[in-house]
Amino acid sequence: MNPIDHLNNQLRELARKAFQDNGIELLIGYQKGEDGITKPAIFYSFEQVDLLIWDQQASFNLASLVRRFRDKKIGMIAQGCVSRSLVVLLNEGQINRNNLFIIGFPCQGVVDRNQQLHSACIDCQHPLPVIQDCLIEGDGIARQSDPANDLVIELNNQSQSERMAFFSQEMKKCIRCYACRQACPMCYCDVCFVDINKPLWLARTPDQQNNSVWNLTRMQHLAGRCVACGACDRACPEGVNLMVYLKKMNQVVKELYGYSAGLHLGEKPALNAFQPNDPDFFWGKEGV
Amino acid sequence: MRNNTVSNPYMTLPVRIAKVSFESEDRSLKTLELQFINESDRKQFQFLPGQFLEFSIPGKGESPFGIASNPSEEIIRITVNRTGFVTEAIHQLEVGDFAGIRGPFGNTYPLALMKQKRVSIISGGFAFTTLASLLDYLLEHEEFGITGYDLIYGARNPGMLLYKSKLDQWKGNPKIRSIITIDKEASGWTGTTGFVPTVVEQSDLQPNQAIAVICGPPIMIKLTLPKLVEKGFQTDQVYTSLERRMKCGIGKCGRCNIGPYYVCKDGPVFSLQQLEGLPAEY
Amino acid sequence: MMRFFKLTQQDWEKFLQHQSTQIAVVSMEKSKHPFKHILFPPHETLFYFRKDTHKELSEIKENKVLYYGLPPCDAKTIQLLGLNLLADPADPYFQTIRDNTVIISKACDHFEPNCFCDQIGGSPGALNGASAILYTVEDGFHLLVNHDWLSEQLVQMNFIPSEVENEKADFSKGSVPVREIKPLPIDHLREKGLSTISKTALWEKVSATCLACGICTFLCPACYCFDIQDISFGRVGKRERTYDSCLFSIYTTEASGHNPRPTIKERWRQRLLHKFTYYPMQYGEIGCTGCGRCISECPSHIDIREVIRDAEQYCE
Amino acid sequence: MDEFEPKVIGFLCNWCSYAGADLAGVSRFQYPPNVRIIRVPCSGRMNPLFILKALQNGADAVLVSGCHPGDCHYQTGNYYTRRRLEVFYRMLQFAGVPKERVTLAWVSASEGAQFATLIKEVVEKVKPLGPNQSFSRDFSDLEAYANESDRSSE
Repeated sequence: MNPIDHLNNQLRELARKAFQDNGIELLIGYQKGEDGITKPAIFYSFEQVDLLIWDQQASFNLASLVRRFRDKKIGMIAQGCVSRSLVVLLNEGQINRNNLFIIGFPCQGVVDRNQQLHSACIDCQHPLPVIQDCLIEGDGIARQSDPANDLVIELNNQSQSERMAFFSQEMKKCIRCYACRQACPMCYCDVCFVDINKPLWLARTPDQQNNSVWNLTRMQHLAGRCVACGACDRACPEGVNLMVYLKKMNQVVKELYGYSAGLHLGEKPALNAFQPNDPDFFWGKEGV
Repeated sequence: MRNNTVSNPYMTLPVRIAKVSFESEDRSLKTLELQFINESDRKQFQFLPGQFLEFSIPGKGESPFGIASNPSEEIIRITVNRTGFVTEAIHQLEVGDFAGIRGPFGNTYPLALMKQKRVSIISGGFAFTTLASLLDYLLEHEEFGITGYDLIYGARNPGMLLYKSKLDQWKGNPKIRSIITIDKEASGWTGTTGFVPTVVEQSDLQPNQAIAVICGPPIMIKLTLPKLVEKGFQTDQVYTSLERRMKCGIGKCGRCNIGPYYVCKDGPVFSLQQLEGLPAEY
Repeated sequence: MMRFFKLTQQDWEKFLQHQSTQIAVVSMEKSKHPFKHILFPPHETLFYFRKDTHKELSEIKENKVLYYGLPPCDAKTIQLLGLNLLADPADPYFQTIRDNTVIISKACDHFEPNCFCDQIGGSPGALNGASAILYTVEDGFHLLVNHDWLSEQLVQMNFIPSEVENEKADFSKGSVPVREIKPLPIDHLREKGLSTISKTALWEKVSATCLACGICTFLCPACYCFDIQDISFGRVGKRERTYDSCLFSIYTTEASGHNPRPTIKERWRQRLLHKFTYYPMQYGEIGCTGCGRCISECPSHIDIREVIRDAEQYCE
Repeated sequence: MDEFEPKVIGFLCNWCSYAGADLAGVSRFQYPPNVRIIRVPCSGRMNPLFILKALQNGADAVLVSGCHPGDCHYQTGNYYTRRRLEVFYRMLQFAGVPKERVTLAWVSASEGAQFATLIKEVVEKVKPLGPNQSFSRDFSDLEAYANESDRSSE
């Protein structure tokens, strides 16, 4: 049997068990759409679980749906990045662990809009779930070197104006549909700063300067919380290269504060904590 | 390239603030009287009770307001509740300041239907604005032959009642049976107390040959409607003026859409009959 | 008056060549970005103002442009947006662009996986409000023209027109694809859509995985909702409009904080019914061209065809 | 042509840096008049959005200054700022904003002289870069309108 089919059989079996034995009210997973695309779906009963599926097309991070069902007993299938997202949400008090039944499974990576293995998955460090209630054993995707990391290094070595040129070119593409925000499990604010008009932080004009502010601020809000699942990058209809900036940001947080988001329950996000002897920046210091 | 100032419905008519006064004691409501800079604009700006205008402060934005003045008055009166970004800016305006208005937009109260009928006006809070205009207008135009008026108007406390001098004036009018109510007992208040729905329930409003116009916060409307139905009012006898977030005022920007209607263009006045079966998105 | 021209490849090129000496000629093809972005730009200055003198200045540029090669579903934009934006009072910005736009669409030769124009009563070879449509035939093109200025231009170049009564007239439409496929039950929604308003179960189902981003509405050729904002710069400023989406919570939230459509359920109901029930009630046409962009670009792959079929079950 | 005079926005914490700036003034230390000061209750109040907004609206440089680590009036405010702004600073540079445009420094209430030096150095550093064009919003159409309407009303 093909390993993906085998995995799906195991997932369905565990999901059925969760409905029977663990009393979940609904299961968040994926199913096939009419056109054969794998899409997120909510399963409300034991019988519906027959449609449950996971494959490399499942580019959506299921953790972004959890909050809207948080007063119910939820079952969900989770690989590495989804479980890490859940850890962050749990750490931030957004969901209740007791209401959550996690079926963990090893991830083989998901594809982007061009059907290529997504940048976030190529060098995924944690394809196995970090929290789970039951686990399908197996090996996750093997870590490879990711061209996006090379781009980070390349940009690091470029001049300021070259970096600005690249950034501007990416920001020009953005249409401000906020799919990145909505697809991100960590962007759960009830009212986002762009939706506030008193004061009006940001004009809604989708031009390069305003888009830059939007994307930089969103990234800043994710610093130390981003689990590098890449859902925003895959959701972007315009193909804005968000991954290279998020990778850089995660590298910065890791380098400065030795922190990776979503690995441990009970941890504070990097920017919500401090050490008195944190590296002290001072003006004039060489950055980047 | 063409410069179509005249036909462009997004451009504003310049006005000057002629008078500003606080309407409520908590200073959240301010009444502005607006004077057109160009005489011709006033002639062009012909409205009837129920219509609204878009008040614009350049650099801040626009907000819709029901017109509270009698159409025959020279000035245009609006009452502004300080809630958001634009209304905050409007509250800072002083006499002599300039602003822009667009309009008049929307439909009017069903004036033709009111002929030879009894008009029952039920209102709560600061939604009273266009109803004051209606009452003024009908009193002035005797040809409508209104057989009588009921005025039920409630506010949180006596300090929150709008247009107090007018209320006193109407009290003395034998054609108007007015019940002014406040939510809770307050010192110095000798009138009725209680919420509008309760007052309506206890009143003797008659559905025969009557049109009821009801305006107020959503919760008040929701609770008052069943009381009117109990009293025998039909859905085509009850009219309400809806409020929605609006931008363009001319049925283009889409946000005030309720079913097949745009509140700004096909409304804001709807009969209950029209609203039946549509999403209760107001 | 509709006219029909037979053109060879050379004729067509000659025609484009000739036009480009007079007006801007832009080649288009089916892409992720709808033609709407040209007719009704993502951000547009309404007018400039001064804060001190309260003068306002609106400049609407009239540049005649010919666009050719876009698919018929994209050409339909001009018709669908016009229903709303040109209703009295007409939107002067859209009107100017529309009046100065000549569209020669090109009949599609195949269906993309998410195309469904033929399932909602359209056709990949329909004129759909374009000035003309180009059909590829063996020995060149057949051009159906429904635009006086364009006809004149062609006649001036000595192309021989034959007059036709309507789009269905008899001439070769080349390889316009036809497929056996069940039409979508849009008539149910058109007639009985209002009966689904109270069906919470339906809206819960369709919106369960919706993220409430704006991709589908921003890329939809028939969506026109916009927001107006002021941009200040010292003593001057401009009033500008940008796209808005009924799926955003801020779209209907009032200053008081009250939101008439508080959850994704209501917003999805608005999106679906506005296109398939309210729009036909108001203007007689559904607000959908069947281009399939909302399906292929949706991050959670919500398929509006499935949603329409689901909604049919709830029509009474 | 006149020398380019950069506009600098300084966000100063109420308890240390603002007092430091005050001391610089009282002690009559000379520093360039290019800086416009905005007082914040604590450097912990600094939202990175403030910096972006300043740059977007045409500031040529932004200075953020607060109490020395350990000296925060609210005990820990500046520790959080330190982390927050360090990450933000690096992301800004990665996006191509010249590092001279954003400066973060600790100035205590007694460091009037240091404050004056700081401002001098910020202004000197940013002068060679010229006006902030890459990150400020494009108001050219509005500027043109302002000038044109000025002329026509004369």
